[in-house]
Amino acid sequence: MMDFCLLDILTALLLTVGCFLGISGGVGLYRLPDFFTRQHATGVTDSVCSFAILFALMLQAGFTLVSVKLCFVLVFLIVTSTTATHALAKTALKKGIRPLLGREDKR
Amino acid sequence: MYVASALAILVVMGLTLVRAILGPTAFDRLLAVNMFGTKTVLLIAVVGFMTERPDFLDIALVYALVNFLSTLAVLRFFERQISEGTAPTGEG
Amino acid sequence: MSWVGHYNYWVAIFLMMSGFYVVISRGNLIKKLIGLNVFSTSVFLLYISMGKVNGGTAPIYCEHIHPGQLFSNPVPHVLILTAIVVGVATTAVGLALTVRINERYGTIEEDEIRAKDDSL
Amino acid sequence: MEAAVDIVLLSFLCVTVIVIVYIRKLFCAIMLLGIFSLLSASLFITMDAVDVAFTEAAVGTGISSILLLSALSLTHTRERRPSHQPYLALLVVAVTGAVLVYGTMDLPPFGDPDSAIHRHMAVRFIVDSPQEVGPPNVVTSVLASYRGYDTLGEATVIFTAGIALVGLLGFSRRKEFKVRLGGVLPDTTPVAVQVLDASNAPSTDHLVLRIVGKMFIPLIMLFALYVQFHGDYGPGGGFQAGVIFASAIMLYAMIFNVEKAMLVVTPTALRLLAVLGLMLYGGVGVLCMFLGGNFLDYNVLAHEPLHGQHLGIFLIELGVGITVFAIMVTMFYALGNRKGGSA
Repeated sequence: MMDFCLLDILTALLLTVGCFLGISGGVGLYRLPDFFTRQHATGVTDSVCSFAILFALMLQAGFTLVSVKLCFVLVFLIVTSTTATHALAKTALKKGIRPLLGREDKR
Repeated sequence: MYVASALAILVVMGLTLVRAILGPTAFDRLLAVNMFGTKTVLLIAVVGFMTERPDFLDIALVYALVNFLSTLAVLRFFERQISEGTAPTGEG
Repeated sequence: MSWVGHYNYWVAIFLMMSGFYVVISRGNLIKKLIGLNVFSTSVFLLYISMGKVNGGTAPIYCEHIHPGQLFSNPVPHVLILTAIVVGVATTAVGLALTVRINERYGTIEEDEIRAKDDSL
Repeated sequence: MEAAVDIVLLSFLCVTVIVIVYIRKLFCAIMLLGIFSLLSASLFITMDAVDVAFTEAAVGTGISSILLLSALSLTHTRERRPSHQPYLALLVVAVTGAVLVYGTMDLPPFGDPDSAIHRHMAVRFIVDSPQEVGPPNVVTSVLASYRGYDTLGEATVIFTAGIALVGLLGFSRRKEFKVRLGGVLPDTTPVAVQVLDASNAPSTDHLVLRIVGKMFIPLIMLFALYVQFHGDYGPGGGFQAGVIFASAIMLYAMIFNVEKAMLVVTPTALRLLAVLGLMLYGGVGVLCMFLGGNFLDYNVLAHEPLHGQHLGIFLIELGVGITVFAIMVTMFYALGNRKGGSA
């Protein structure tokens, strides 16, 4: 009985962390000034937020097929989203978008 | 618990949607679409648990796949534009 | 209650009319195809909304379904499943036509194509 | 609580579609269409239509945005301002919409279990299909067995669309096309010919993409096979599996090159596969007739009716999967491999 409660508390904690990171990433995507900083914001949500939420669900599912599938989703998400971010930044640079530098650096 | 997370994910989706609509450059929009896809994957997983039928995670996997695929398609579109020399700036 | 009860249908109608508006008022052929896509998605939405049963679940049997569980209606799902694939096939044919028109006329704007047709 | 998620998603859909209507940059419209179909697929999930959501995710978001982008890169990326005011169109749309909204007043409210469409056919399908047909997924048994004729028709429509596309764009004669593009047509620019020669240039420097792609393409194919053969027990089936398998090939084509992908899966093989899939479907039907049943009556395929049903559904789902795969890749080749248009 005890460890059920512990699992539930852990799940709730991870979900809270995930949602908080997700919302902060969303606000960052909305508020930050240029493409590269926004990409930083999405990086936060894509990696840690997905990890926290999917891991919380995995805790609830236990050792079942559902957990295995969640694990697949997690691995796939983490690998592809980092790859997509990398390729996106590279193409953006190639296309002539430059990072917005701070005021001191502005010449 | 699941309902609260689902609503939080919906809030994030809303913010992302705003960026996709405003986004000054095409890359901002693409970034927003990419993040929207990731959030959809999470939403599906959470809704599956919320409705007590969590065995439909295949769909989430497909979403992750398709998200990657469409991002690549757009990148290919940009590279094609670069190699053709049209639209040198990323506006649009 | 009735407001919530018909919200789905109204949104479907709104989307349908938006798609219809794009198709009849815009001259750009690709934009027209986008409008057509919106229109068809709205039809899918309408059908699936009709098939939903309150308290129902997805029409797939598995071991932890207790007897007497309501299921949503599978018939609209079947209709729409095939309609989606057919819809993308239609879009592809439309795009192919657009590409050919662009190669021949050099434009995908409807009124310019018509002007070129008249000048021939 | 599902209702809250439902309503928020529907409102997002409305916002997205308004922007799609107003925006003039076609690229943005396509991006927003991607979001639109993601949203609608999430809605399908909250409304219990998991199979539909599966298809919409793979087809609506993936394939149709890829095809639209391919076509867009062959044409112009900006929409011109229309020359006339759209008041008449607005009027027509408003009147039609008002009539339709008036029509919804007579509809039963959303989710009403007593409404007419849940009363007759659906009850029979849900209650009797485990004994009559077998698969736990009722959607699969309706799709493949009860409505087998209909699905055969849909597969034929997709096949016809593929033929039409090849007839319009003809992907296999690239060399002749190049000559024609350079020489005969006067209104084409020479840039197009250069692009054709420099077609190896894009994506060669994305090393990370190549490695990740190499890692994932086999897994995606495996997943497609899982979806194909697990379709009786969970969401999935021939349509979805065909599209996912096709998207593995598309991933290969996008990371490496369309020409290289065409060496792996040749257009001739695709044409053969498309025909083969459809013939498998029709052949099962004819075989049923030879064994003494009706067309597509799988009960006669084995000694036990349920085994026969199982075998029949397996075969025709396979046929659908093969056809859909072949046609989707054909479409991608035809649109993605055409280089440049007139400017």
